[in-house]
Amino acid sequence: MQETFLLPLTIALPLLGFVLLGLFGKRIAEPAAGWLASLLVLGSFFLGLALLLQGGASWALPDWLPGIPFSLHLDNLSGVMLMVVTGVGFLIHVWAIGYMHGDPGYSRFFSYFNLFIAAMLVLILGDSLPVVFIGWEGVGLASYLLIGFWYHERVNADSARKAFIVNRIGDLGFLLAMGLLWSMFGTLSISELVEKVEAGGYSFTTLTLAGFFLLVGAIGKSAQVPLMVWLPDAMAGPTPVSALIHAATMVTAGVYLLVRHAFILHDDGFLSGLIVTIGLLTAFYGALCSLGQWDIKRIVAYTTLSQLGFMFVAVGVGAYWVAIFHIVTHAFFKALMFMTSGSVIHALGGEQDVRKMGGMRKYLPATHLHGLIATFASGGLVPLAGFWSKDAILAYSFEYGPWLWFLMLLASVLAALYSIRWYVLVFWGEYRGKEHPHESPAVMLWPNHILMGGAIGVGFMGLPYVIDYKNFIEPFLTKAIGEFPHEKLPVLTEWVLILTSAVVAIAALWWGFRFFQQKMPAWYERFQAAALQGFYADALYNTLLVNPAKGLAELLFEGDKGLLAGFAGLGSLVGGLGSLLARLETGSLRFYLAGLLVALVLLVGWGVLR
Amino acid sequence: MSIGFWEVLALLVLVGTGLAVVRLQNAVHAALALIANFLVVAGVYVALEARFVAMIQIIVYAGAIVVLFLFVIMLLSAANANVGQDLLPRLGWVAALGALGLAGVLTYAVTRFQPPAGTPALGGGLPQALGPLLYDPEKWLYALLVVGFLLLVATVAAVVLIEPERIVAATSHPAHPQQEQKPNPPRAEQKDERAVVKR
Amino acid sequence: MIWLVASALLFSIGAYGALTRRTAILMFLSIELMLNAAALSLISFSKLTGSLEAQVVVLFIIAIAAAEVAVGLGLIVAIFRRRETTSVDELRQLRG
Amino acid sequence: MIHVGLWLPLLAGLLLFMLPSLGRTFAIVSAAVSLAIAVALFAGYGGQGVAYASQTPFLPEVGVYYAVGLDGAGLLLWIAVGLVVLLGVWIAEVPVRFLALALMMQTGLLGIFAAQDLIFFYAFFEATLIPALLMLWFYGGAERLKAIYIFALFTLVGSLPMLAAIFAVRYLGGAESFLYTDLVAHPLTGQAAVLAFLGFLVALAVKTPLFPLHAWLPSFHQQNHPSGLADAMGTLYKVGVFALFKWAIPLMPEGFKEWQGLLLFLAAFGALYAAWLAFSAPDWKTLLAYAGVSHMGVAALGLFSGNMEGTVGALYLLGASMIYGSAMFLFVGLVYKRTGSLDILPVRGLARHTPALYVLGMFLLMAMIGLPGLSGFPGELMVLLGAYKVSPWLTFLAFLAVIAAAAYALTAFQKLFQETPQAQAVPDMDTREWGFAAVTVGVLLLMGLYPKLFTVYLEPLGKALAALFGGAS
Repeated sequence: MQETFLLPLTIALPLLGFVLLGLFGKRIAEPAAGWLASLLVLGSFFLGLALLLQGGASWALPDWLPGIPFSLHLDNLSGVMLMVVTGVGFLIHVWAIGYMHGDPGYSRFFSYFNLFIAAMLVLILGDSLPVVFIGWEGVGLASYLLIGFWYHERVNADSARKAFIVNRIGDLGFLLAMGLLWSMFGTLSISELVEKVEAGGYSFTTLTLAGFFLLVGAIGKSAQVPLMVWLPDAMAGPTPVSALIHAATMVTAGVYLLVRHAFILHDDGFLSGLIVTIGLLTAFYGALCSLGQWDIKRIVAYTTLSQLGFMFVAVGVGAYWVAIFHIVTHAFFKALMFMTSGSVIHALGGEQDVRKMGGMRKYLPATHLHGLIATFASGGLVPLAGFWSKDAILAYSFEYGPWLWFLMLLASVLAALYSIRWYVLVFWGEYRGKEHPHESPAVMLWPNHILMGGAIGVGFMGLPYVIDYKNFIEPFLTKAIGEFPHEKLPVLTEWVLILTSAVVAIAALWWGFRFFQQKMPAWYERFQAAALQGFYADALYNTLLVNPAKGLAELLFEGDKGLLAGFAGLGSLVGGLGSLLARLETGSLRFYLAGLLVALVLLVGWGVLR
Repeated sequence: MSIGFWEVLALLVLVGTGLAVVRLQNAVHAALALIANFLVVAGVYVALEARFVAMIQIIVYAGAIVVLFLFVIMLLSAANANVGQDLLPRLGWVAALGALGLAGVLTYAVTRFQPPAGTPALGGGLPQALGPLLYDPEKWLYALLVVGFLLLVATVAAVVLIEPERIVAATSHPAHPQQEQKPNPPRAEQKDERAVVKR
Repeated sequence: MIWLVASALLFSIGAYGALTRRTAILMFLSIELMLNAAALSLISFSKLTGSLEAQVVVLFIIAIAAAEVAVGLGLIVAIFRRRETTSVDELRQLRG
Repeated sequence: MIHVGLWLPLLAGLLLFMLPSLGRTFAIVSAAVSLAIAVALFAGYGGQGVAYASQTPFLPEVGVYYAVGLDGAGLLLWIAVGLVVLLGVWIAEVPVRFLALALMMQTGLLGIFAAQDLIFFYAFFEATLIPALLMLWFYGGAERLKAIYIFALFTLVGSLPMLAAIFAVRYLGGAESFLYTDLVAHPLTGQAAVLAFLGFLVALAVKTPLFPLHAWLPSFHQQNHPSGLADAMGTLYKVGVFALFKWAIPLMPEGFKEWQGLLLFLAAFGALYAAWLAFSAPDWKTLLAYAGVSHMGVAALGLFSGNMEGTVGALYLLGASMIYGSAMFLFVGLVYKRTGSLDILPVRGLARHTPALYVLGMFLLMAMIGLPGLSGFPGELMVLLGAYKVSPWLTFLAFLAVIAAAAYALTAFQKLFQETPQAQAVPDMDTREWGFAAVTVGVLLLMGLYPKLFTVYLEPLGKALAALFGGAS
């Protein structure tokens, strides 16, 4: 652990890209802008890697605000996240060089993209909570800008706005958490909070409340139930955005935040129950919705929702390293899934409706391979990355309670189904559209090749203990998160669980592969109709919250006019009295004199008779 | 002080001529009544050891001022008090009641006045007694000068008032354009203002 | 003491006149009556308290009355030349 | 130098008013010199207490001194005022006499922040009203007379109780003079303090503006010149928080304690209320007016918390919101120059033709809704930290405005810049506007990323205020 300015430099590199491309974007020709942005991210990656290999780093500007330093901190946890963000981020940048080809906002896109990376790094590296919050809202801003990248269409602009506003609900939770922690401990540095929480001497109920506020923040950012509505709409942005922000990195920030604050959560039955419930609901909601979508990106978006639910469950059951492990594997296979979708969209000239796809395995062989691997990883096929991380979650769930394990198993069946549905609809059957599909250029294929490698191999760093007694990632992360007592399952149980989930995943994939090639039965059509609407969550929120809020705004606006009228009425009371008195000004001299005389009599009389 | 025949007579004459001043319909008669009133007042002043003031009263008031009034009445042929229409006919009652009330109140006030015992002599109110007061810089000298200046200003003012056209014409200068040539302020703004006040 | 009462009565009569007279000149006459009443009261007090100062003040009153009459009558003449009337009831421009 | 800084704008303004042919350049030079003086004073500030203090007997018999001086808050606000006036005279396309009025108003504002004598404070406080009224009167919209009437009604009626309270503070408190140091040494106590504080409060709540005395603000902004210069100056005139901090609370701590609960509620409620109904605002100026009410509600919440964090946050937010609020009004003026209207609807889709203006607007908007990293955030955060200690629920209430702010700001922004592919062609920013944009964005970032620059000087002030109430921190 060393104090070094190289740490802020990792943030400064993409930030530099943002500034350069933002200011001089028009003068930088097309591929150059993309490569500049990508290389800066790669620079960040290597810089971060070097610092991580040296055992971490930190940097601080004391008293940035009174009592609050501007401190950055690179430990194993933030290091892993940094690797994911800059590594996967770099690949998506490169892919976007091809995908965004010819867009009039080319350099603007990469400028925003770099801004996102910078903000995400601030979020990850921040040690002081306000610094984390800078990144937290910074990624929200980047997300807003990128979802509304093609803002000329109203629906895109609306989606961007919705994402920002819903995220702000979560941000309020974050803010309140800061207020509470400050009033409890007088510090907002995570490293100091850890010590103070361990030292004790506070009310545990209050700490639960702080954890709850943090959870609200995480729910907003990670699109969990009940704040999940913004994520599907966020697909209005360009596909690289969906891959980078709304699958691989930003949406996992909520999970990261909770894991960072494991020291607050880990002893709390109420909070862990709540997190598990929310995660479960989200896992099922996302999975079921995904099964009814026709838009290729919305399908994947809902699968992301479902996977985020898995991560929440992992946090809830206390498997913090597993949550991060799942973030890593998920980053690979979900980015791959999105970019495969993007390649298909690219091949079909912007078509996003899966009903007008199909048969792509003949036209796009390389992309088909990517899609296949992504499907298997996401569906949990042995021994791809998704299987190992999901299996770890299942194992910890079993410890928490066999019922949870069962529910999670059910959710993973659904995960296998939606993955294979996506795959079948896009790549199998006959082509149902009229375009002439063409394979993507190398600049888009190579990132996918690498991601595919990751989706296959990255799971091996977190094998279950029965296979690899001392895997790599658990001790590595636990060093940063903190050791929490945890009993390992008996070897036999563990094996049974692994085999069960492996078999179930294979069975579900196979069944789904057959099922989605047939004509859909009627019950499925009905289910699909409801799922397409996200089970009417948007309509419900519009009726219950959005429209009443707008109505109240109008009411208040009119009421405020009334308030002004009330004050003006007070004023015109004086004015009325004035005009009453003005009528005494008849202009007749003798009338005035009469008044004078009467006043004189009264005054002198009062003076004399007093 | 005892109230003798002359005092009562003077009081009656004062009140009588006073009423004549305010009631007579011919303005010339009213002015003459005012002269009579002033002359009686001058007599009273003599009785009250204010002889110099009494002389001034006769010369300036009765002599000059009221004569000025008579001049104007004749100049404007305004001898008739009943001109135009009485727009406030019921004001007479208010005036009568007010005047009665005022008289009552004032009378009550002055009758309660307790003069200090052992009054020093006033020297008959002769100029010899008043002069030192008037011309003493510690007392009234500056006031006297100011009043003198005031009289001068009033004289000039009277002339200007009566002959405005000729004076303006005589002093007009190309550098100071006439008032009539100034453009009027825009009317619209004034209307706005009224609208606000009315509401 | 009786002269104080006389002054009070004269003052009230003058006030009555000022209200009931409708031509500016006669109104002015009434006001002169009131002014005189005030002077009378001052002289009376001068006698009662033995103060010469009051007599000085009366001299000033007379001087200022002269100035006032000069300006006042000038105004009346000026108004008459413009409006051909001395009735105060017809001068009502100053209403609110 | 402080005297030059204080009176130069007035002299320049008067000169310019009489000789309009001197032109805009003259106003810019004057504003630039004032800003330079403010910055120089800030750079030379030693740290603690009132610096550059000077005191000359004015009416020593009654204890009135011409006393000026600047502490950390005063310096921050001097810089804010200097900057905004410079930006305003730089960018606003208005008659030259309008600029002159703005310069005159600057002296009044600087005087409010520099005065160390209560009578002089009051004089500056009221004199500033004159140019503000004149700007509205000469250059306002069609219904300006009504707006003037309301503005004058609120401000003048509000000021009378304060005048009475000023004398109460001096004579009942037993101070020898109206000097700040003297008055603070003799704080008012008991029932008198409660009433006198109310007197101050009425006047200062109007200028904060604090709910429900904010009602004059929307019509004031709606009717002012569309260039936004008068609105920017009006934004600077929101000195209520400063005056409460500088005068009302230290002079009558007991009185403040008595009202604290109600004030906290009003501030928090006002913050949410204004942000919420801003969503229904039909035009930009109304929207910004309510946004300003909301921000000042947050700032007031921090101040009324009566602790170090809240006070620092309130002052910082005050300075920051003066800059971004004013810049926002000037920005809207630029939009008006292009579209000829300030109505939010119909959709205009400007961004296609004015990408640079779009980016500038985005920066300002994000600063306005308190995005971390821009100037609105540090203040809001400190307010939150302070207020949460005092009242978590009211903090929650007030910070619901964070959500409402995103809703109203982004919605209006979307209608102005986004949607509508075939928008009417308008020119993008010219050189002059680029200058405006560069300075504004630079300051927003500086204040957002390096708040330490000012907070080190605000912290002792916050601690001193907290010490009045026995607060340890």
